[in-house]
Amino acid sequence: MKKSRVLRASALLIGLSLVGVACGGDDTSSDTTAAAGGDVTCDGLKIAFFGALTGDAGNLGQNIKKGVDLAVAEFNEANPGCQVGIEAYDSQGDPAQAPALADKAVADASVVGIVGPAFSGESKAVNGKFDEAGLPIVTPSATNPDLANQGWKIFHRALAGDDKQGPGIVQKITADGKAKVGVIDDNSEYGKGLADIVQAGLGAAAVEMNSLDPEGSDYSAIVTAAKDAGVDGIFFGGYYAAAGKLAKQLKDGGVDAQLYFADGVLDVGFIEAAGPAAEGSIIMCPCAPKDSNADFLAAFKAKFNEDPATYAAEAYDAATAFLDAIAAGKQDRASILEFLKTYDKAGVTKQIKWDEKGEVAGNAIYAYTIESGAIVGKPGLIG
Amino acid sequence: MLLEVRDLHVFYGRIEALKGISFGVNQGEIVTLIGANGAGKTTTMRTISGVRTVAQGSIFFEGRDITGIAPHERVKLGICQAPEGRGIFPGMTVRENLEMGTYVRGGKDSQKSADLEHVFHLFPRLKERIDQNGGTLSGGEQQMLAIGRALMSRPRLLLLDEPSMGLAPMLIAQIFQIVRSINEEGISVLLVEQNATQALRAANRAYVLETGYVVKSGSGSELLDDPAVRAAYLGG
Amino acid sequence: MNPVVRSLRQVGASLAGAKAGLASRWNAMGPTQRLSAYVLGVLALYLAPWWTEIPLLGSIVDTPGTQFTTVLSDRVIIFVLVALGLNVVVGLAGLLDLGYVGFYAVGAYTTAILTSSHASLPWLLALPVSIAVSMVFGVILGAPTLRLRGDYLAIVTLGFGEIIRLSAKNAEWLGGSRGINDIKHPPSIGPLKFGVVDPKPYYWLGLTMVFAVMFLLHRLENSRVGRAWVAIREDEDAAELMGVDTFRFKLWAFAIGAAVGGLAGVQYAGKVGFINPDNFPLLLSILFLAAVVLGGSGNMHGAILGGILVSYLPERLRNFQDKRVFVFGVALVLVMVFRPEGLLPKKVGTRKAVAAPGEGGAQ
Amino acid sequence: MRDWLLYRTFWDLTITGLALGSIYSLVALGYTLVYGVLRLINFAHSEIFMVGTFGALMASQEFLGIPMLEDGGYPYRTGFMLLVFLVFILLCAMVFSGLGAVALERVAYKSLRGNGDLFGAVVLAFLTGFVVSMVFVDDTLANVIVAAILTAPITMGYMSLFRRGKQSPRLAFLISAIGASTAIAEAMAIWGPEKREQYQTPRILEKDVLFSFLGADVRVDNVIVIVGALLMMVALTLFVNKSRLGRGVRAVAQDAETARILGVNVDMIILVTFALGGVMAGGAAMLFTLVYEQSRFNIGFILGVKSFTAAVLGGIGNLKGALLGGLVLGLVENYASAVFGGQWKDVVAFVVLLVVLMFRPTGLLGESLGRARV
Repeated sequence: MKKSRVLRASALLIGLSLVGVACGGDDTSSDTTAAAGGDVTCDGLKIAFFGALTGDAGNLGQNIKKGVDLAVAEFNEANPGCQVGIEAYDSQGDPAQAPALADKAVADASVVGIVGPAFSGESKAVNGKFDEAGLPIVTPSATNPDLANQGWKIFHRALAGDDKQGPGIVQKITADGKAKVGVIDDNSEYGKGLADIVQAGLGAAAVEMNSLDPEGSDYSAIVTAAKDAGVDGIFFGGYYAAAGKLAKQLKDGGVDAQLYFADGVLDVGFIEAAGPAAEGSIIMCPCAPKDSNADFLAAFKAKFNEDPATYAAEAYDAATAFLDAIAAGKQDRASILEFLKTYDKAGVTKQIKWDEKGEVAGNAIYAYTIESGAIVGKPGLIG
Repeated sequence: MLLEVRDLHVFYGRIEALKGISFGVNQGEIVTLIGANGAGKTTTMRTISGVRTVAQGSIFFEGRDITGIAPHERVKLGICQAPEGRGIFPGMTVRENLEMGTYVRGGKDSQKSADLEHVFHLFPRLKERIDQNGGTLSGGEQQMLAIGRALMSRPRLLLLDEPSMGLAPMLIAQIFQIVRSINEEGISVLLVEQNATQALRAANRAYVLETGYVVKSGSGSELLDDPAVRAAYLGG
Repeated sequence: MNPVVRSLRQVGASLAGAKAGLASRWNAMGPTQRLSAYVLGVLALYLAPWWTEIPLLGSIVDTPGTQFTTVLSDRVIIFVLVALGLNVVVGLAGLLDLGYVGFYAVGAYTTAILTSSHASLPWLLALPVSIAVSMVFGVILGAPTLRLRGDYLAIVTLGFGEIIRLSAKNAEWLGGSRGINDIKHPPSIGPLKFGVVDPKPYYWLGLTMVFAVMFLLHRLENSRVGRAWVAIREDEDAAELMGVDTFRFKLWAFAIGAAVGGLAGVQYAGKVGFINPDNFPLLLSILFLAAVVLGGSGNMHGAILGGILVSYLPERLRNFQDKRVFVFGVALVLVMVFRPEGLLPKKVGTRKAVAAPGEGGAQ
Repeated sequence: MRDWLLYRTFWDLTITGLALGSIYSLVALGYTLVYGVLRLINFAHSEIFMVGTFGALMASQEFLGIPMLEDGGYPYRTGFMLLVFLVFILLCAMVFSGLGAVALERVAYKSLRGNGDLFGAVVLAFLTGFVVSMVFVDDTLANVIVAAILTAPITMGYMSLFRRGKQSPRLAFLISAIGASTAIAEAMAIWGPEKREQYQTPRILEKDVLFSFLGADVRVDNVIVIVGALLMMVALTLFVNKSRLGRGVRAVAQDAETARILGVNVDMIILVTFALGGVMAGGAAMLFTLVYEQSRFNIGFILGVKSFTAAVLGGIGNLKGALLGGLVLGLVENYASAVFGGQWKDVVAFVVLLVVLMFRPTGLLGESLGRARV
């Protein structure tokens, strides 16, 4: 009697878990069916997206994933004999979650290249693993300068790092003739790093105004300080949500200084958050304006029925580099990594060619501004 | 019978505090429950007020089964208690404490002030302390306040739990005097006491509780003369 | 009775039956049999990285999208260690700590400072220092605040955890928001390589730490100290009246809890090699507390179960994507409504509930 | 250290600090009320505030149809219409938060007091059905349908599983609160109108400088927030002290058992307490959106922690303490931001809390609802 109960209970538990496995197991979009014909043949290769798809930073990851999706879809259409799959590793941008995902990617031999990791924090936590496993990565968005100096052979990025972006911003602010510039950051690795570079670059023209809490709501102490200092320009290193709140509160508080931001603010979310206070703000970005490549813009619109958002084009270039390697007959991580070393091609955003540290050759910094509630790319580029 | 308790069983966790007690209070009577600490007196009172759940048995009030109804419904029916340790709200003034007695009734202000006057007539000391916080009163005053508060609800049955506890002998006599005069106004009283002599003198009838059972009952004077009761509760 | 009620009852009955069956079989075993059962169980745990290879079991335990072994080494073992430590504070001594992540952070940061950013000691040397530093922090927080009661202590500990995180974020000396990387790994022993890619050695090391901590805490629980803690939890005033030096024992609970939390931090830092302040958010403190209470606060095995569930389930439920946190929240409410003492409640009556008079205070 | 900035901008900082502090105070009232009556940290109170900000959003955008932008400017209201709009949005936010708080108490707490009722069982049953069906289908509509079908039978099961008359340990309440808080915030992030994104509420009034005070500009919204919060607190104090239900709240806070003996329906009073706290949080939410014009699914978390800190700082369970604690916290944060920089303001705030509790272990004004005459 007792024995049968034990059996029944365990059978029930196992049954329940099996149902869970059967019904939820397959959530990746890998599709590796090989079809006959075409120029290139390959079997069961995948490139992976690594970054946040859900969670607070999910939007950015979704942009990147779309760029990868587009590149792979175009490749698969052109090469019926080589259908490349996509694996998505959703880290939620959290360095604590990233290692278990990275190990999974490393263990999956069919993954031959990674577009990502999307953020600098998670990059530090897992790039060492990819390096040891020889799994090549091209990040479309992690701009922390340190990343290129870790000696990782597998590291590449598809855009300029903050050590290029920072001076670009300084150049722009100086060119605009601002004499007293408040420098604010959000105390994040990205924002503070950039703000420090900008502050150092501006020298005597900079007024240090410390950090704000991006999750907080009230920035009146900073507004008061800006008013008191009588600044004619303000640079904020951080992301768009906080930038929007800050811009609005500065405007309401009667501060009329010219606002400068960096790539983390290049999102319509900034305009939504700031409202009319966003007008005239200047946003610098190492990313190309969306209309800089008409073909890409048209293809993206056709596939997703929307404009490409920040980093979608960089992700497209990153994925394209891997796909070109596959097209060249490279079928494993080592030869793809080797291929990237000599890669030199005009991407949709810039010339994609890496130096030995993995920094990309084309490192133009672009200036955007907000006009009538829309982001407008300025033709006068710096860089 | 005004209140009838039949075969009441009540538990505290796993401990059975009342093991099947039965008793009753007739209209106009003073009935007292006496017994040592832990005999179940206070449990009985709380169960009648409805703040302890009944495991078995039933409680009737004016012939109606009230075993399962909520405490505030019982107050509406006319059962009100001045709890053990007085249960004064320390952060409320004497007036506010008294007005808590009319909580269920709501009541018009004119009625309320008439009731207040009545209580002040019984307990003139409370009138002097009317704006003082309950927590600052002396023990005797707090006891008066607790009784006065219960009276504010215009009860038909007044439950008094240890009204003499911790009071000086002179005050005790005064309290019992007041209990009698309340009774004379037509309010029935169920009185729980450790001070058995005074209680038995005041009561029409009495029950002796021992570890969850009723072991003896009779009129107040009968039990006063009972040698066993004298030995156990009246100090020989 | 409707079918759902009936099947709920049946599941309950089968589970109870299974429990009773196991218990009776356990009781029927001789000492050698029991010992071999223990050994087999421990062995099975050390072999956990290969569970995914077993046909049926594998498909049940494997985590979709993440490496099962890394989940074990980076999440589960860490959470179990933390839950064991926090259980001393919350479950045994009854002190509500909402800032436990602070000690975890102190352990991790001390290791990071000593092996990477300000010195280059080997990990093995950083280990005892980090534990000691965490303990000191436990005393630093405990000494001024343990006189506060219940919920006041909760908010103060919460504040303490935040002060530690924000200080790490703002102090350049601690790496600021950039964090600290290149933290040394534990030394490789023979074939056991503590490298970057293979998580198995870290899991084994962590599991060994769990057993060691369990052994020490078990000894402590059944000692004079353990009885004093329980007395404090049950009724602090009574314990004080009986001569238990409540302050001293509360401080001990805090220090020991902090030490175990610090140990978890050391293990984490040594494994991942990179930490930054965002690894130690306030939310993690709350998750730790949820683990202890969910499993059964006051019961070591309950705390372990809670630690496993809170760290493993989100990974197992990855196919819920961004709904898993919602599921977790609902599950917390449901468990508390129907099992308010946790999944494995502390045993009542098997241990003396209060210390004998005078016992606790004796020097 | 930039103490010169503090001297130079002292009054500016004071006014904005008081405005922020008023919002802390209103939210702190909810913690304090519930703590006073139940001795429970209502961890999910922060989400009640969040729900209120969504109420304000719904009111202004959906019901009143105020657009976000008109030709790069805002469609301001003035005079009587402004007043009508403000009151309507306030009422909406209060209703959202108030109902949210009442539902929260009946689902997540009441059954833990050994008093589980049908409403709680139905909601829990629905959630169970919903979560279980999520294992099988990843489609919200299908989940809702399955959950709705399963609700009746599971409800019956849950009703029979409720531990009637058994009070749960205090920690269980805290964890249930944490679970409810997580579930509410995540539900808003998954199914809410703006998902996980920050969203804006439309601007209703022009944020003119009303007058200058010792060199500090005082804006209209600052004044509305400070005055509005004070009015709400006065109304609450009057209610608690003068009304019959309010007196019931105080009685239960001081001695629940005696209150029951005197005929106070304690469950009813607990519900009233949650409703009061919710209404205050709704008011805070409306004022918050008026000043900051934004919210997010997780907005409650930080604000909740701050407000709870404020409640403890002032003396939890004490209504005046909540007011004082909130204002002190708002000022301390602003001054600290000026002197040490925004990155240190939370550290300073918690250090102040620590120091205060060391010298006054029950907060600035001491504990308890009513004990010190509210």
